[in-house]
Amino acid sequence: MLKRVLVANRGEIACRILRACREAEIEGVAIFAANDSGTLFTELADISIQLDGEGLAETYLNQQQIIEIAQQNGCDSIHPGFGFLSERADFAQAVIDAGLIWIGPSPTAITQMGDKMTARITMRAAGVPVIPGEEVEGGLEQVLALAPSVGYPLLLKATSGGGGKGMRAVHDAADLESEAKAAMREALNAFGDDRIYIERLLVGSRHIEIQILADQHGRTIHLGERECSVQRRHQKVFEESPSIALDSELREQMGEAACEAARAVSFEGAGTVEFLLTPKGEFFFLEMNTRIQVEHPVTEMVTGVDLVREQLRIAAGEPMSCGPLSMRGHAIEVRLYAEDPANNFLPAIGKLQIFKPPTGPGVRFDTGVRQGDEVTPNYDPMLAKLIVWAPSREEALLRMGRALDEFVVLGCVTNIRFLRELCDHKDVVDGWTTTDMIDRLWPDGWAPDQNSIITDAGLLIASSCEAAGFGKQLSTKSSEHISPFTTLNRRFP
Amino acid sequence: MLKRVLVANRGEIACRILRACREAEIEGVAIFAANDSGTLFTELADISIQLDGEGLAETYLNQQQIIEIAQQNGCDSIHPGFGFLSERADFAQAVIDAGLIWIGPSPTAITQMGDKMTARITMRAAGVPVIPGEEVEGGLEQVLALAPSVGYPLLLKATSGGGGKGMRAVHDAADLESEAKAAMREALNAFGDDRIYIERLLVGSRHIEIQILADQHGRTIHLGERECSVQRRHQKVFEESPSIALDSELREQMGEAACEAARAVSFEGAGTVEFLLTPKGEFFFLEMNTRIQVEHPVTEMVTGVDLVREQLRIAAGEPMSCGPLSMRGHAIEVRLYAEDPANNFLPAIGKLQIFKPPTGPGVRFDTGVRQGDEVTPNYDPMLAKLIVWAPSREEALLRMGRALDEFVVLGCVTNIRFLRELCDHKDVVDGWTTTDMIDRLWPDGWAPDQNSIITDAGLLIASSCEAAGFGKQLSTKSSEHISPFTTLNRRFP
Amino acid sequence: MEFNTVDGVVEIEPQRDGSTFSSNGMLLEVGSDLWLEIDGRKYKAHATKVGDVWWVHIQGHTMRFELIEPGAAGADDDGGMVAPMPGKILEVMAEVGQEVKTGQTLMIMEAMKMEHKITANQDGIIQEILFQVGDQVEQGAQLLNIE
Amino acid sequence: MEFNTVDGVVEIEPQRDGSTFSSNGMLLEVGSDLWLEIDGRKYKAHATKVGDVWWVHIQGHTMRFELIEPGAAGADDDGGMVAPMPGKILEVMAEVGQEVKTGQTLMIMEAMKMEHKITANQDGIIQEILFQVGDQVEQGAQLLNIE
Repeated sequence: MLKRVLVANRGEIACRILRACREAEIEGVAIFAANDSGTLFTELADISIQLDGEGLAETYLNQQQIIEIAQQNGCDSIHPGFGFLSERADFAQAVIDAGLIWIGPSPTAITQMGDKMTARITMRAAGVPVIPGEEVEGGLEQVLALAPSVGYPLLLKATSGGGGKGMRAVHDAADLESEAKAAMREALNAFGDDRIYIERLLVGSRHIEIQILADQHGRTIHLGERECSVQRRHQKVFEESPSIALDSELREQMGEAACEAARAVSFEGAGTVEFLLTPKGEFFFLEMNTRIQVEHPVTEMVTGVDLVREQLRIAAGEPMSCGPLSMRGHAIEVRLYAEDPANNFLPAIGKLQIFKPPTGPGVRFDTGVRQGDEVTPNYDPMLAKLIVWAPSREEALLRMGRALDEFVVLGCVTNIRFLRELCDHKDVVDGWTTTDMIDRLWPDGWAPDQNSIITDAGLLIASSCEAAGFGKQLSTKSSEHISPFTTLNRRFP
Repeated sequence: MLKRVLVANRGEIACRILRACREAEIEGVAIFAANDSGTLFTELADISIQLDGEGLAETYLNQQQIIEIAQQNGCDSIHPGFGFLSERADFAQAVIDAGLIWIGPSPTAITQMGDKMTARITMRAAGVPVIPGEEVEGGLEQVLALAPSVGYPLLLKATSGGGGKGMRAVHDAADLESEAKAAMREALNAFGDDRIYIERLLVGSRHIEIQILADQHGRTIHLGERECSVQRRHQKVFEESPSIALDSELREQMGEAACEAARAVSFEGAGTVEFLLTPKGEFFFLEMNTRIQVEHPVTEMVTGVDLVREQLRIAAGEPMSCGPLSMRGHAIEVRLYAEDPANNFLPAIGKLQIFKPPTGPGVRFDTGVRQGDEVTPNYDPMLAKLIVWAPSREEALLRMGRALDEFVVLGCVTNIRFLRELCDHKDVVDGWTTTDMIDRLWPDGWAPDQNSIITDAGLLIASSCEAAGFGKQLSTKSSEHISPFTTLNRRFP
Repeated sequence: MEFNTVDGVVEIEPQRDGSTFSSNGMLLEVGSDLWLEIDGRKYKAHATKVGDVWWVHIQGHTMRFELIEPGAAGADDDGGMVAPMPGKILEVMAEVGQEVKTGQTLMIMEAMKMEHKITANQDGIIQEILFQVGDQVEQGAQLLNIE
Repeated sequence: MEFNTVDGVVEIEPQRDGSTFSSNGMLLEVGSDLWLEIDGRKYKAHATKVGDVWWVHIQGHTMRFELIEPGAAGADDDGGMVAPMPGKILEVMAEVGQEVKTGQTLMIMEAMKMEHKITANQDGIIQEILFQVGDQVEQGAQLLNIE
């Protein structure tokens, strides 16, 4: 059994892992950059160590410093969470070389899956279908040269990518060069690697991913699918399990393909194999994420498996504790982003003056923030995840709607209202969720469906509160937060 | 389908029902006494109507007023919750006579089960085993006369009772008269009926109850057991499902007995059949609660059935939606009481200056209060319920411990620390939970297991905060809350 | 500084260095939040003052410490027994002039739908009984006097 | 009272009766909490003021209204374009003296690990460009001027 885990992450997922450690009676060590001092995950840790330096490269991406902290504080293992160093094979190797347990798959498996081109080639060899496209070895010139053979619309993706960064859809040859430059620049900034590759953009497809667990005792299982088709800027916002598009036969086919993919790289731990499922029912390997996934809670709620706890078990060399796959009911997760959905989902900042998450039956709330916390531009704008479970998809959607109606966040713009409207949207209710749905439904950008009674009510509240001096002690200086109305167009192009 | 439900209750259970209504797309109407104005359940309702009058009898127990409000506001049905009017057959009848749907079993079923003596007789006739004891028709004299034939220790119970009110354990004949008087007085105050009856006190037994659902289409099913052995003052504080004491064979036997009990009174809706399970493995019918139960969430989390939603379906004449019984993992509920466990669980009051419930994986929080709310002596001191689910009992206990450690309530004394210690207590971990366990483990009363480092830390925090003027804006006038240290003995006898 | 605690009156004067306070080798940082450091580990603390009582939460423990204001009347029990919460007197089981012992039940009152015993907080003789059966009492109302 | 809203400048003067405010047939009770009454139904509201902006939550909707202080400079856009959040300038796509149209991309900045376009908020001629590629900018920093 593990004794003391260093969690090489921050925010919501660090909280998730630290809670799992506490529940497993393992000590959790948090590391935090100076600008994360006092945040929730440092509070949930048994020991919190401040990182020296500024900026990501010197702090959360600073491999040497992190390993030194682990060693100085008697840790026996490192959990990377997602993002950051979670898919860096060199870090995994350095952790192992330092005599620590790496809570994740082998560096070789990470390399094979992390480089999206190698993964494509490996999967093709293992007989798993891949999306038509081209691997690119060179730079901008080769991208420009190979694009016509893939055809439009196409997708530029960072070879070392993930999380939508460095990913660009190109619908017209005229935009190719500028989009390719932007993708390469973003990829370089995000992953230190500007290589990109080209895939056919399969319009109208669903994003289906299969959760995998594999232990050191020769067992590789899948835990059913998650559908994560509803995306904005290529980032998921609404995830569910099971998918309306899968019957048990297709689930078994895709599950078996996913296990095959995992076995092809001798995978160990928790991972996710992502597929595109076309309207015709064909599925194509997209990529494998060799780490815990943001949306893992929907699988946990439907299957009853605690994925992070199983990661800890597997890393310690214990057999996984889960029995045969048993899926029950329906789970939905929405991601709470500090962003303005009415302004092309531009990230937002501010102080969470009021932050009241919903509670009650079937509601799980995984958060990295609390009321009073400051949302800064230093990190990813995902603040928390709201997950509901109910016996059926219809009931889960209604429950999510209820929960989002109860959710109050003031002081920082969030996507709550956007998520709320999604729950009622006919296409979502009917299950016509596809990866291009947000662009399809709101080609000119989303705006809240707000009737004049609500607006009038809002104005009455604002003016009355002003007149009555309501909550005066809460207001902060004007200079702290700039008015959102004077600096940006309402519709960010 | 129902269109508009009046919820004839308050606090946590009113919130639970109103949320279920919203999720079922049914309008929820709350009624509230003046001293409940602005509380959470009035916020969750679509319509909130203030009750005229003061005191329980004029408000939440005022049948006529409640029915009039339902009629005036276009309600088609009334949900009574638990406590209050939920087991009053005359109210159920009045609701039906007013042309409204009563969300519960028939008045006849309530009468047969609500009068504990009639229930004993009915169950005996139906072949369900009952506890050795005596039904008492007369008053104090008959109690005194019949007690010797039952033998000591014995239990005095209110014939119309529930919730531990009017219930007294008598270990010695010398205490019989005073305890009988107290029980009758409490019963009169609580239920308007001072009749009590006598049962053998079965020492070392477990309290096992079976959840029942029965619809109007001839289906009566059980949803497994809950074990609610851990009680203080005869009120449950810690409930779990499944029970460590049941195997699938005993579960089926007790489940079948419970269904038999329900069928014997043509039961309809959600109900609970309570049994005592002796150390020898015999089980005896205790009583049937013809309403939703405080601890229903543990069944919901283990079986995946939404009991309140099913109540709404059944009352509307729809078939229940649940399939065959499938129990998964382990759920535990603890009740958050405003009470001082170090002072014989004496109810406490105060303002919830800080109220931070835990969140995260496997945690459900059903609350009637929010930060800033005032806990008054007007109502039951149960404020909220914390429920966890995990794949195994061991993991559930650890998760509950984690969650309770995160739970911060300041400004009103609660039983959080007592519950936290229960999770670690060897007898609880080993599953040696019996109804007399709190008295057995803490014969001289419970006191927190608090080392001197914690006390020193607390003093440093208090003195430093005082010296630094920390959080000054929060302090309230001295007269509002009386110091708990000068008025009562530390151990309330 | 003096506090009334469950273990009696305790005196404590933490050392102050800016916003950092210390005693017994523990450090407390008082900012917008409270962080306590013991043996190099930091723990989040919560505190709030209600009347004269500091409520403190640390590591799953909740404590109350009543500040004894310098110059104020001693917080020591002076024999007055007051109602812990609003309620109704159900029984009076003692008389003026009666000798009683600590822990002896003197009254029964009902509050929050439950019965509660009011017991003698010291040995002595009852000087006054201020309420009768059936009376409604306010929270903090003096019920009896023992001397 | 005047507010800047997404629909432009709106004027509203609610009627006041003690702690109750009204307009358009709606009543708002301002106590320690906010309760809005419409057609006999009551809804809980939340509000907080940050700088000049009132943030309001009612029935699942969140709105912001910027109070226009009487006598203060008009909140109307005067051609200055400022950074919506701290970040780094990645590209400058315009020159001083260039004629630009509303919506045209003038700069690209990186913030929160994503790229964001800064677009012209009016037609006009660029008077000033205050930052170069690679510069770090503070939130609220003026980036360009159009006239």
